[in-house]
Amino acid sequence: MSNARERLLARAARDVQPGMVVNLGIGLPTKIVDHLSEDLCVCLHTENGMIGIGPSPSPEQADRNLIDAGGAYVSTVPGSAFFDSATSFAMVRSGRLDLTMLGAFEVGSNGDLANWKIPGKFSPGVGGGIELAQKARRVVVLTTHTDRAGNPKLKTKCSLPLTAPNCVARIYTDLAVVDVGPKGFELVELARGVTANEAVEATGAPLILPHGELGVF
Amino acid sequence: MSNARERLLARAARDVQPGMVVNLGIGLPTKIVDHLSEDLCVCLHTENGMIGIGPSPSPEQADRNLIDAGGAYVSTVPGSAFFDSATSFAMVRSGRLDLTMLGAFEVGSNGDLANWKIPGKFSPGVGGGIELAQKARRVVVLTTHTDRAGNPKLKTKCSLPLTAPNCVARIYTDLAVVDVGPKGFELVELARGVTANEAVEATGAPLILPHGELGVF
Amino acid sequence: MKLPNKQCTTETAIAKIRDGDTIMVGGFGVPGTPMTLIHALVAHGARDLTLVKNDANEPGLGIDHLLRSGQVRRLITTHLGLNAYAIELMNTAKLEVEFNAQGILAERIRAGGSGLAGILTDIGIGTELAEGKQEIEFEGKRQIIEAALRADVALIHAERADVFGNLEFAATAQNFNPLMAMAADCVIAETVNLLPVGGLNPNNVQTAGVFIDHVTELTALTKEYAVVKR
Amino acid sequence: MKLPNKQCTTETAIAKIRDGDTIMVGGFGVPGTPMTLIHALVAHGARDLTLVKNDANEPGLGIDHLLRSGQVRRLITTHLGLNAYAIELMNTAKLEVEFNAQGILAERIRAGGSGLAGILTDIGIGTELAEGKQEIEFEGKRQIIEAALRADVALIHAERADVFGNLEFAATAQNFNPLMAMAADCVIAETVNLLPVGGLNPNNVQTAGVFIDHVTELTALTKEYAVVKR
Repeated sequence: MSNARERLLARAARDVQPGMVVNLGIGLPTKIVDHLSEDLCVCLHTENGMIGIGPSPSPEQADRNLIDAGGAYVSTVPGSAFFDSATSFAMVRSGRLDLTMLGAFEVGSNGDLANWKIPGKFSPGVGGGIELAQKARRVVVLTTHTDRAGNPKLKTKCSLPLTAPNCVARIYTDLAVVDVGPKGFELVELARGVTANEAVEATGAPLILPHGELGVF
Repeated sequence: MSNARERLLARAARDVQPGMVVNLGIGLPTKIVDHLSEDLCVCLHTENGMIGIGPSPSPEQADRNLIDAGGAYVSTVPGSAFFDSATSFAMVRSGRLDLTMLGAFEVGSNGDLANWKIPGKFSPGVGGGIELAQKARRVVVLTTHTDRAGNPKLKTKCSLPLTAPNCVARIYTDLAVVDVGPKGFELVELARGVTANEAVEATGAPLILPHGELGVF
Repeated sequence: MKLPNKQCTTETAIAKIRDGDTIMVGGFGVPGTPMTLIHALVAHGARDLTLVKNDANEPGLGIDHLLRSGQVRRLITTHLGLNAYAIELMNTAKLEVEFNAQGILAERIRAGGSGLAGILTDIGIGTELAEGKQEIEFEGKRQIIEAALRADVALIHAERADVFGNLEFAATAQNFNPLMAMAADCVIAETVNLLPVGGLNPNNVQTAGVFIDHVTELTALTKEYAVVKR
Repeated sequence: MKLPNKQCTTETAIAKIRDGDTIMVGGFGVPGTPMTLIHALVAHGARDLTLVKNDANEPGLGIDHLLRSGQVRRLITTHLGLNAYAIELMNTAKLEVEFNAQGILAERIRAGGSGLAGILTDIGIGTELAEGKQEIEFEGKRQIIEAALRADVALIHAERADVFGNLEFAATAQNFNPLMAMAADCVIAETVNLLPVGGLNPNNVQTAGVFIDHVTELTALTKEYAVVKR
């Protein structure tokens, strides 16, 4: 997975366009920061109160007061600014985020997202997830295609409590890039060495294949 | 009136107690600042975004960015801080003001205050008056006892649109200090040279006289 | 990663304004009023505007120019006491005026900039400012619902800025500026001192550049910015 | 006019806390968490507390000490992901937990500190976080009413302060601190650097001293404030 994970991250990072304001959710998405070019003109937002995240610092360079929402130490770039938690989510709810990248337990083929609670098993709280999922202009998910037991995370309908309905536009996994289209999941690209059939079998809902040739990442 | 006005201001200033957070309304009340001792430990608030007003500057010392809510240039003291209009009224509405001193067109004997509108004649807007009158812990009024035509401003019931109901605790005028008690207006002190009878006649509602001797200011 | 440069000319920025737009204008009296952006809006000529501003400045200053040029149909404000001309326009029905309690106007703008639909407050209950507003019972008390307020464009005055749009304000020139800078689809800031990106201490930034669309540097402080002699 | 001096010892300030109080605690992870005030609250021993804090810190840090000492009955929070002990207490019904969306918790606290009764938002509609909350139709859309939140005491961590209580925060240690500093009847701030009154630039003050009741200077930054090695 480590190699597949790096390729997933690199592929997702390619969709971060110049000029965007982008929030990276805790977990896998925060790793995107080290896959972005230092020359890219992009405003990275972290919900704990900062715009302008720079490359990850070495442990020696870490500033005790400077973390991202996942608790990882981060750096600034010229023009970074800090603000309180109310202002941070004012940006989120008022539509200033062009893109947010989130983790997921399940994604429904209608774009529903479940990423905060597994009743009876895992319930650490929703954090900023609801507001990010509900209000970012574009919501994408970075996740493994299946859970540790091999069960699909992309499903016809989510069975877990929702973070937000109808919000996910695209999913990047270790197997494929999948869009949520008007008729459900659409296969966009395959990871190197993965067949379309493998992607279809790992998906818990119909996966629409494109007419042309599939890209590979 | 000029002399009477100065004595009114000096008398009202005597009721500003150490440790208080005080807002001075536009008009007569803002003049209080120059009647307070420089040694007095008091936090003066101005609704346009400042705590810690100092003595009035000379015209040469005026800073173009530093005014009070009435547009007069003000100075800072050590520890002054600036903030936006939302934070300024957050202080007001959450009860951080111990005292506000306001002007008035009319005060009702039940403590009603009318100070923002004379229908058909004068309607410049309410500014911060409603929030100050409704939320300061103690609301007092500085005003002439009668209007220019000689009509009483202290009345059984206000005839003008209210700023806030049941809010005024004390009134300082050119003739007297009057409290709003459970049974209506109570004469507390007289201005030098004014008789109790003159104060009664200038008041448009019953004025309860104290049993003992009246103080003079 | 780099942050984008949003510097442009006043005219380019103001050209985005359309007839019928709602425009928020910072300032309380002279401090914080974007005098130069206002003059550019007069020159631009957009009409039928709704302005949101704490006050109407004084005759010959600030938004008084827009009132005199006949560009303003409606004014959402708190107090016009220092502008008799604005009051005359209102009294002769040449200008629609909506008065708000000052802190409530601030909160309505902040709510608009914060993606909230509105706030619940007891301010104004029992006064004519509560008339026509939706009231509800919440946790045993009567509350007024005050609607969030947003604008098409906000005109902001800052003391210092970097080209990304991070802003700092001076003294009581802060007032409505940081709130309005959150609450419009297009936010234009004029600044006395424009610095390269990163020219401000990240801890002292009062409005983060992510809220700002255009920033323009003042070439001179005209006499409208000066201390008013009365 | 002079501004009052609010410097006192940590113990004197914390002594005001009573059994059953609601306590807001600043911080998001380690940054901004008032570690020293929390230790003083453990030593003080007040019980049956309701805490309001973004997260439960990590085992051995911050409010984890208050959870382990059994002083906390209820926790209003957004995310416990880094503290398995807190989750275990919740799952075994030894700790009541109320989860809020993070920005909504921030706004509820800000509303409490701003004298508002609540806010209207569509955040959480269609999720279980909306359950049990009053909904209304406003301007044609469904909205949830989120109630303002206040506390008896707030515990704040600031980078710099003057003795009047004006505060400045460092980097992402700001988070909930300026909001909670507005929203409690008694606000206690610990600071790394305590300066004489007027020691801060009035334009850079992030929390005005009028909100603060007591300010205490840290004699040392204990290892809980340090960079966490994982």
